[in-house]
Amino acid sequence: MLKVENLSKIWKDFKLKNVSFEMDREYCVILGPSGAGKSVLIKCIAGILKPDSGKILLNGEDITNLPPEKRNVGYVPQNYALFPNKNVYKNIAYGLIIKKANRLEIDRKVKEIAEFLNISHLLDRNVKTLSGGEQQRVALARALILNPSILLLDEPTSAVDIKIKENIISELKKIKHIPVLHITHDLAEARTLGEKVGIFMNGELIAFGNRDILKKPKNKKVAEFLGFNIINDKAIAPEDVIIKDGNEGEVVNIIDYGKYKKVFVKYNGYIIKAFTERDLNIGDNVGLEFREETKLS
Amino acid sequence: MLKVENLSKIWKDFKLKNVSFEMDREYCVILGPSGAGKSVLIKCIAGILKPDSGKILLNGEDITNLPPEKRNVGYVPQNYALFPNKNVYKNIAYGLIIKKANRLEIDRKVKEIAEFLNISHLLDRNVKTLSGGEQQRVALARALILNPSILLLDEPTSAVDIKIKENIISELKKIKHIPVLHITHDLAEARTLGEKVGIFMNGELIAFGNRDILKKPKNKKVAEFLGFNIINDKAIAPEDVIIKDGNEGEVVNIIDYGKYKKVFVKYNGYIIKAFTERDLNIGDNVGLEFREETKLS
Amino acid sequence: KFDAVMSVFLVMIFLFIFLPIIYMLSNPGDLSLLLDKEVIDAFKTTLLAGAVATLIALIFGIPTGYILARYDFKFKSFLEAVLDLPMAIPHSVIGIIILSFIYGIDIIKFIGRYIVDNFWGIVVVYLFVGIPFMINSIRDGFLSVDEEIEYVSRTLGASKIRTFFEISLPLIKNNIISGVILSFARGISEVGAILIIAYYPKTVPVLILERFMSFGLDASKPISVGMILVSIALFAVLR
Amino acid sequence: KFDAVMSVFLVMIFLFIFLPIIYMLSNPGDLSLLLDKEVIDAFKTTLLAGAVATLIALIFGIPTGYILARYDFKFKSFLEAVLDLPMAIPHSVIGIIILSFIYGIDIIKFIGRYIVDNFWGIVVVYLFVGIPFMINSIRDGFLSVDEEIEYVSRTLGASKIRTFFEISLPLIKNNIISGVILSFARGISEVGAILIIAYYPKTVPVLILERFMSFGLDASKPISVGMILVSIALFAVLR
Repeated sequence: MLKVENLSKIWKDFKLKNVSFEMDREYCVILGPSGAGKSVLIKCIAGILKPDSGKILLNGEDITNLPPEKRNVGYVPQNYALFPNKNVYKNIAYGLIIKKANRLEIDRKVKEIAEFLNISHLLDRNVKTLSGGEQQRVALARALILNPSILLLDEPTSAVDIKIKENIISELKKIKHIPVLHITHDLAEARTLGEKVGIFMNGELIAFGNRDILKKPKNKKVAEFLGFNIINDKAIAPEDVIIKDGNEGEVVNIIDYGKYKKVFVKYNGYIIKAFTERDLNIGDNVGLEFREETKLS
Repeated sequence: MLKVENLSKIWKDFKLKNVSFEMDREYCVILGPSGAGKSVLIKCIAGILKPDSGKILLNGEDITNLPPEKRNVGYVPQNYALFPNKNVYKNIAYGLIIKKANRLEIDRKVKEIAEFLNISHLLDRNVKTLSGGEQQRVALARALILNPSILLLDEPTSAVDIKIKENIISELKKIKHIPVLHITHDLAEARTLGEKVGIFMNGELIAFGNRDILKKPKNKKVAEFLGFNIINDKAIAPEDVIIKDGNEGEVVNIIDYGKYKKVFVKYNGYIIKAFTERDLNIGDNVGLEFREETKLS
Repeated sequence: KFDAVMSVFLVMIFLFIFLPIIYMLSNPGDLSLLLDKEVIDAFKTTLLAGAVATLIALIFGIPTGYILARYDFKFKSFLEAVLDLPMAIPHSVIGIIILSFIYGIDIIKFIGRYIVDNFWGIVVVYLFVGIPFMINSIRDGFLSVDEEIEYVSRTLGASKIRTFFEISLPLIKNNIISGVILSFARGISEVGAILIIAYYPKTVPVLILERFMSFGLDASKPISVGMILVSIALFAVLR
Repeated sequence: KFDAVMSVFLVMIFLFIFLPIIYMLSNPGDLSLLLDKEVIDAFKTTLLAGAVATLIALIFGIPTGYILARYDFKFKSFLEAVLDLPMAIPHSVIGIIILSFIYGIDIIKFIGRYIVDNFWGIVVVYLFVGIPFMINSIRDGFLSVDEEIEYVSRTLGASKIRTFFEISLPLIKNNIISGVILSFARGISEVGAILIIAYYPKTVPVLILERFMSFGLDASKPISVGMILVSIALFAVLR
C-alpha cells in the first residue's frame, strides 16, 4: 500500500503541488501531458528527489526520508537506463549481487524472471544491441527481480513505436502480484491498464479514482486534456457524438484512421470532434446527435 | 510533373534501389517504415544528394545533375531547419531576398503566405520560441513562397503530438496548386492525404498507385507493414474482421482506444487483430468473421 | 558524507590554484615598473604578434574547419591528428623543430633572416602553437550547424558560397570568438619556443624570465601581474 | 570549386605543421647523443615528475570532476573559471606566481627548500599546469553518464559510494585515460615555469634549451626528436 500525503516539490522547471493519493495492490496509472512534472512524483517516491514537504508511506512505514537503497521500490525510468557496461544477465542480476545473494539463487531468479518476460534468449547480449522493446523488458526484469513493494514506471512506452507499445502493454498486464504506479501521457494506456487512474496537470493531481473518471471529466481543463468536445459547460466525448444526416454541421477536416474516420465538424460556432465510419468529404453537411453529456463544474 | 527513372543511391546506411515513379499535379504520399531510406529519395529529388544512377525529370526537364539552387523545389526537412539567426519574417522572405526581389513584392508575398498558413501573428517572433506546429508552418511558408515546381515534405508530422498533427494535416490539405511529394511512416496520413500512394521498404518502391493499394496489399511484406492479419496466403485488414459470438477464438490482449477496442484474438494458431466496440475481457471466447480478404501473390 | 569527502578534494585543489594567484594579484610589487619603456615595448610586441598570428590563424582556420566538418576523405583522421600535434609537442622542442626546418632546407634558408630574432619569428611561433585551438573551435562550430539548414538554403536558391556566408558563418560566430581568444591566449603564453627562435624583440614572458634571472623575483612581479590581468580579461570574455 | 579553394587553405596549414615535424624526424642528427648520461637523467626526471604529478592530479581530479558534474552550488562557475586559469596564464608567469607565493607567506617559506631547484618543484609546476585538463576531462565524463543509471542502481540497493565505484567510475574509463594523457603531456611540455622554479634537476625541455644555447642547433636536435617521439606515442594512445 502506498500513501502519498500533501507532497510538494520544486525541481528544475517542474513542480508538485500538494499531491495526495492512496493506492493498494493494484495497477494505478497517472495520466498527464508531457512536461507536467509527473516524473518528479515518481522520483520522490523512489527517493531520488527529496520532497520539500509532505509524506510518503509505503506499507505503513514512513519512507519520506529514507535513501533509495533502503526503500525496496522498483524503478524503470523513461529511457530504461540499462547499465551499458554490463550484459543483459548482469543487468538483471545487479540488485541480487548488491544484496550478496548466493550465486545459485541469482541464477535461478534471473532465469525465472527472464522466462516470465520472454527475454531468456537475450541474457548474453550486450545491452547496446537491444531494440527499444527488448530494453524495456530488461529494465522491467531488473526492477522486478527484487520483488519490490511497488513498481514505478515512467512513461514506459514513450520511446517505442505503436506495435511494440501494444506488446509492452500486454507484458505489463501480466504483473499482478506487485502494485504498479505507471505515469503516462497516453490515454489508451490509462484506459487499458488503469485499475485506478489519476489525472495530473500543472503539478497538481486534479482527479483520482477508478477508471470512470476518464469518462466523466470534472472540469473544463480535464475535459480538454482528455479530448472531449466542450459546448457551453458540457463535455461530450468524441465517441458519444453520432454523425447522421442533416445540415446543422459542416465537415471541416477528416483524418482517415482506417477502421473509422475522425471528423471535425463546424457546429454552432464550435469545432466538434467525432468518429464515423461514413464516407464523408470536407464541406459535406451533416447532422449531430450527442449520446451522452457530462456537466462541468 | 515529376518523373523518377531507375533511381539508385547508397548513402550512409541507407539505399535506394532502382526507384521509378511518375506523378502529376497531385498529392503523393510515400509510406514506409522509419529508417527505410525514404529521406534519401527526397534528398535526391531536392538535389542535396547526387544519385549513383538513374534520372529525375521535373516538368520534362532533366534535373538529375542540377545543383539544388537551380531546381526550384520546395524542401521541408523533418526537423524544419529554420534559420535560427533570422526571425520568422526573414526566414520566409529568404528565398525572395536571395532572388533579389524588390522589397515591396517581398513584403506582399510574405504577408500573403503567412495569412494562408495562419501565421501572420508570428512574423516578428524569434524562431527559437515557436512550438513544433508553428515551426512546421513557417518552414512550409518558406518553401511555398517561391512557388516551387514541387513541394517535398520529409515526415512533416513526426516531431509533433497528435493534436498538432491533425492540425498540420488540415493545413497540408489546403495546398492544391502545387504538386506535393510527402514521405511518412504514418498510415493515417497516407490514407488522409494521398491522392497517389507509394509503399517504400528496404530501399525499394514496392507498390505505387492510387489510394486503393492501401486496401489491397500485393504481397506479404506490404500486408504486414500495413498491419493486416495474414492467414495462409490471404490478408485481412483488422477493420474487416468482425467479432461476434462464438468460441473459435480466445481474446489474448485488448487495447482500449476509447471509441473502440483493438483486440488480439488467438484463432487457429494465429493472433488476429480486430477492432470492436464490445466490452470484452482477456480470456473471453469469441467468434470471428472476415468481411473481405485479399489474396497475396 | 560521501559527497563531503569528495568536496574536500575539490576545495584543496581549488586552493592550490587560487591562493598563489590571488596572493600575486594582491602583492604586485612596484607597479610603476610597468611604465618602463622596455616593458611597454614588450607588451606592444606581444600583443601585436598575437593579433597578427591570430588573424592568420583565422584566415586559415575557417576554411580548414569547414572542410573538416563537412567532408570525409581518406587520411582525414591522420590529417586531424597532425593538425593537433602542436598541442602535444613540448614547447622548447617546437622552437628546435621550426629552426631546424628553416636552416635545413636550402631554398628557404633566406627566410631565417626574417624569423630568427625577429618580430615575424614570434608570429610564426604563435601561429604554430595557436592554430590547433582555432581549427578545433571552428570545426566544432560547423559540426554543430545542422546540415539541413544549409540544404534548405540551397533549395531556396542560394549557391554554396552564398549559403556559407549568409547562413553557416553567422551561425558559428561564438565559435569564431572562442577560437580567436584561445589561439591568441595560447600564443602570448609561449616562452620555450620563443627563447629559441626570437629572444628579440622581447615578448613579455621573455622579459619576465630575463628580469627574474638578472634581478630576482621582485623585478618580475609587477610585469607578471600585468600579464595575468591581460590573460584573465581575455578569459572572462571567453566565458 | 568553392570547396577546392577552401581545401587549398587546409593543405597549406597542414604543410605548415607537417613539414617541419617530418623534416625533424627524418633528420634527427646524431642519435647516439641520447645515450649521454645527462640526457638519460633528464628523461628519467621528466617522466617521473610527470607520472607523480599526474597521479596526484588523478587523485584530486576524480572527486573534483564528480562534484562539478553532479552538483550546482553558489559560485560554481567562478570556481570552474579558477580551475581553468592555469591554462590561460602565460608559462613564465606561472613560475613567478608559485615562487612569489612560497616566499611570500612566512609559514610555508620552509617549503621553498623542497621546491626550488628540486624534483618536487617540477612536480608542483606539472600539477599546476596539468590539473585543468584532468578535471575537465573527468567532469565531462561524469556529465556524459546518465544520472538515471545512478538512480536505478540506488533503487536496486546500492548506496551512493557503491554506485560510484560499481557503475559511474567504470563508465568514464576513457575520460580518465584521456585526462591522464592530457595532463601528463601538458606537464612534460612545460619549460617557462620550470626555468624559474627548478632549473635543476634538468628536465628534457630545459636540457634542450640549454644545449641549444651553449652548443647550438645540432646538439639539441636528437634530444628533441626523442621528446617528439614520446609526445607522439602518448598522443597516439589518446586517439
